[in-house]
Formats: sequence, structure tokens, C-alpha cells
Amino acid sequence: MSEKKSKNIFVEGAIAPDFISNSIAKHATKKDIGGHSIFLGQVRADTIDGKTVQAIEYTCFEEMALQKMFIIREDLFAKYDLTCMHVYHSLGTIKAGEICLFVFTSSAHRKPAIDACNECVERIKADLPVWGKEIFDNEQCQWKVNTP
Amino acid sequence: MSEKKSKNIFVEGAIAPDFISNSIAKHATKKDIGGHSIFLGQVRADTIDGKTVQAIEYTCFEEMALQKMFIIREDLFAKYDLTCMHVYHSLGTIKAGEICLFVFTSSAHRKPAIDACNECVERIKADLPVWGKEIFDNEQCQWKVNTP
Amino acid sequence: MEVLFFGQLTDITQSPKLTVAAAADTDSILQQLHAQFPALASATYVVAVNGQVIQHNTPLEANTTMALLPPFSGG
Amino acid sequence: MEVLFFGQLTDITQSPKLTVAAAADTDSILQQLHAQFPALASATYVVAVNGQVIQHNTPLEANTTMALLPPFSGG
Repeated sequence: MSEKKSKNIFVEGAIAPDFISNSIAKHATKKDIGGHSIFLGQVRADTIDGKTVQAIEYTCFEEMALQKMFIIREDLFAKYDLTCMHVYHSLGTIKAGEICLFVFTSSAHRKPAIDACNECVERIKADLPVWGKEIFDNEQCQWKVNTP
Repeated sequence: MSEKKSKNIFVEGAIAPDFISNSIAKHATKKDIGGHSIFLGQVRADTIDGKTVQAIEYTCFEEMALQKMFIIREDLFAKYDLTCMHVYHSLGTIKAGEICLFVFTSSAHRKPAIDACNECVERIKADLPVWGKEIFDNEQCQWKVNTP
Repeated sequence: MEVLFFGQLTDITQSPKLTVAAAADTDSILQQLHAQFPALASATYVVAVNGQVIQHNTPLEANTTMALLPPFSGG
Repeated sequence: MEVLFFGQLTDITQSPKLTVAAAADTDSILQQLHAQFPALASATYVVAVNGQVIQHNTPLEANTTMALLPPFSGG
């Protein structure tokens, strides 16, 4: 139950590599785990019409996003034989090269962790009310569009 | 080409979480990356006939394994639009709860990294001449059998 | 009542939250908003009532939160 | 010539490497080995010549490395 309760997935600022390794290290005591699957979203310095993305500024409708994330978590725990699942999404300004999404699933055998991680990423992108604004080097900006 | 050359994937002992975060951190300068996919294999303390696995001792036919890994790498770079791919497999005695396999792929958009990571893990398990010996708490042991 | 706006819709409304005259249903609120912000009428968005996306005109009760959500772009 | 053994096959041969009498092809070597280690005949393995798994009897040249590989269990 502790794994499934609605918790805040949002963190202010980029997700540090050290945060990721601490998360991994905590699972060394869970000796029924055989495989971990991790997805990391990194802010890309896309160049559009000669301007380069410097950062993405993320905002969300937090109350609704946490409700949706609770449902995603329940669905994935029901569908896959998972040991754990952790999700962190950045809010605020994340610079190009920094990490803005961290999805981490674990299971006894590899397949449930891998499949749940992939499905979780797809659902986060499709279902969570989160918006990214790309900020260019000339201080102009445009709203990010997710590709399916 | 530097990403594709045949390099030694084998490391003596467990893969430390810090090693993983350092690997992730190095990619912050590659600003064309939008997604990373990581698979981690962790040694499971399976209980078989009342005995519990304490560790797995890995050995390999290194020369052949590196040849095979070179082919896997070439195949995956040809098939998927990847920015990078890194693989590390432990040799020697890895205790339950420790990490023995680290597969790390990156691409501009998430799908190539995710698909290549999954396929890489399957091919490592199927094609690489590596053997694991499960060591039980009573010091008996048995050879590990991979499930498809 | 209050209506929340997110993402690119805040470029149109210049505010994440507006107070509008209470109305019986979501379509009535949208009519008010489209009159006030013509650009909203051509914008792509879905409506959420109390955090649930609705597909059709929905009656509004007291203390309902209504929100206009442009296409999500998280991750 | 030398033959390499891995994994559970070393439980049978008690050694990762054996020197056997040179022979014309892989089947001849396997016959020698099965005679020396009857348990090998019922073990599951594939044969690799110079790091390539072979499906059929293969001629052996000088300086060839032959290896017997039980089912892989890495990862």
C-alpha cells in the first residue's frame, strides 16, 4: 500500500543524477527484485528557425495531475507484477541537458518492469495535465507539443 | 564511431549506483538527447528447496562475448536512431541486492532508446557467452538458467 | 465562479484564473469566455470539471472548479 | 590442441581447458571428449570454433580454438 498511495510526483527544478543513484541504491534491500527499468527525459536543445531551446519551463494542474497519476499507478500495479514504481516530474525552468522526468519500475523478472515503465511514460505524456514552454536563446518562447 | 567500437563491457564486481549516476551525468553535455532508457539487472535472493541465493558468480568467454557484443551494438545502431549505447556486465561474485547488468541507451526521441534498450537486454541474455552460478546460504550452488 | 487556465491559454487570458458570472452549465461559461476572449474560440483545449475531463455540456454546482486545458506536453 | 569449457561443463571436466590429441574435425574431438567424460555426452552445449558457434561438423585448422558452451545465463 505504501507503494501505491497518492504522492507528489512533482519536484522543483531538474532531477539530479545523484537523486537517481540514491533511488537505485535504496532498492538493494529489496532482494526479490531482479530487474529495474528506468526512463529519463532530458531537455533537448532543439533548433527551430535558427533559434535554439535553452530551457523548458514546466507548469501543471497539480491537483488533477496527482489524481491522474494515482490512477495510472493503480492501473499499472493491477496489470503488471511490479515490486515498486516511482515517478518524478520537474516543474519550473529546466535547462537543456538537464533531466525533467524520472520513471523507475522494478519487478522480480525483467518483463513487467520494462513494460510498465514504457506504458507509464506513454500515459504520463498523454494523461497528465503538464505543460512545457520552450525558451529560446533570444528569449522568445513557444509551447512544447508532444509527439505521440 | 567512438560509440561503436568494440570495448570491454565486463567489470569485476557489482555495478555501483554512483557509477550509474556518473554515466547519466556525462550525457548532460549531449544536448541532442531527449530520452534515456536504462535497464538494471539485480541479483535476486531466490529461495529454492529452502535454500536462499546469497550471490551469483559470473564467468564469461570474454573474447567471444566481446565479438558478439560488437555485433549487437552494430545491429542496434543500424536499426535504431540512437545517440549512445553503453553496456556493463559484472564478473565475479555479486551479492543478492547488488546490480550485475547496466544497459543504457539514449536518443533524441524516446522510442528508439526504449526499443533498443529492451532488444539489447534480450540479446545480451540470449547471445552472450556468460554464465551465472547461484551460491546458496549453505554454500551449495547451482548453475543459473535464463528464462526467455 | 472561478475558471482556471493553463499553458498557452494563459497567453490569451493573461491570467491563470478568472472570475466569471455563475452559470448553469459549462457551455454557458464557455460562451462568456469566448465573448471576452475571441482567440479562445479557435484554441484547442478540453474542459475539466473538478479535475475530470468532460466530453459534453455539464451542469455546474456550487464550489465546482472548472478548468480549460490545452494539449498536454509534459515529460 | 586445446579445448575450452565453460559454466556447468567445468563441473564435468574439472578444468576450464584441456589439451587433446589433434584431429581433423570437431566431431573427432567430441568423440575423444565423450570417451574421456561420459557425462559430457548427455550435457547440453554448443560448440564454438574461433568464437563462432557451429551447427555441423567443422574441419579444424592449426591454431583453432574450440570451446564447449552450455546454455548462456548472463544478465
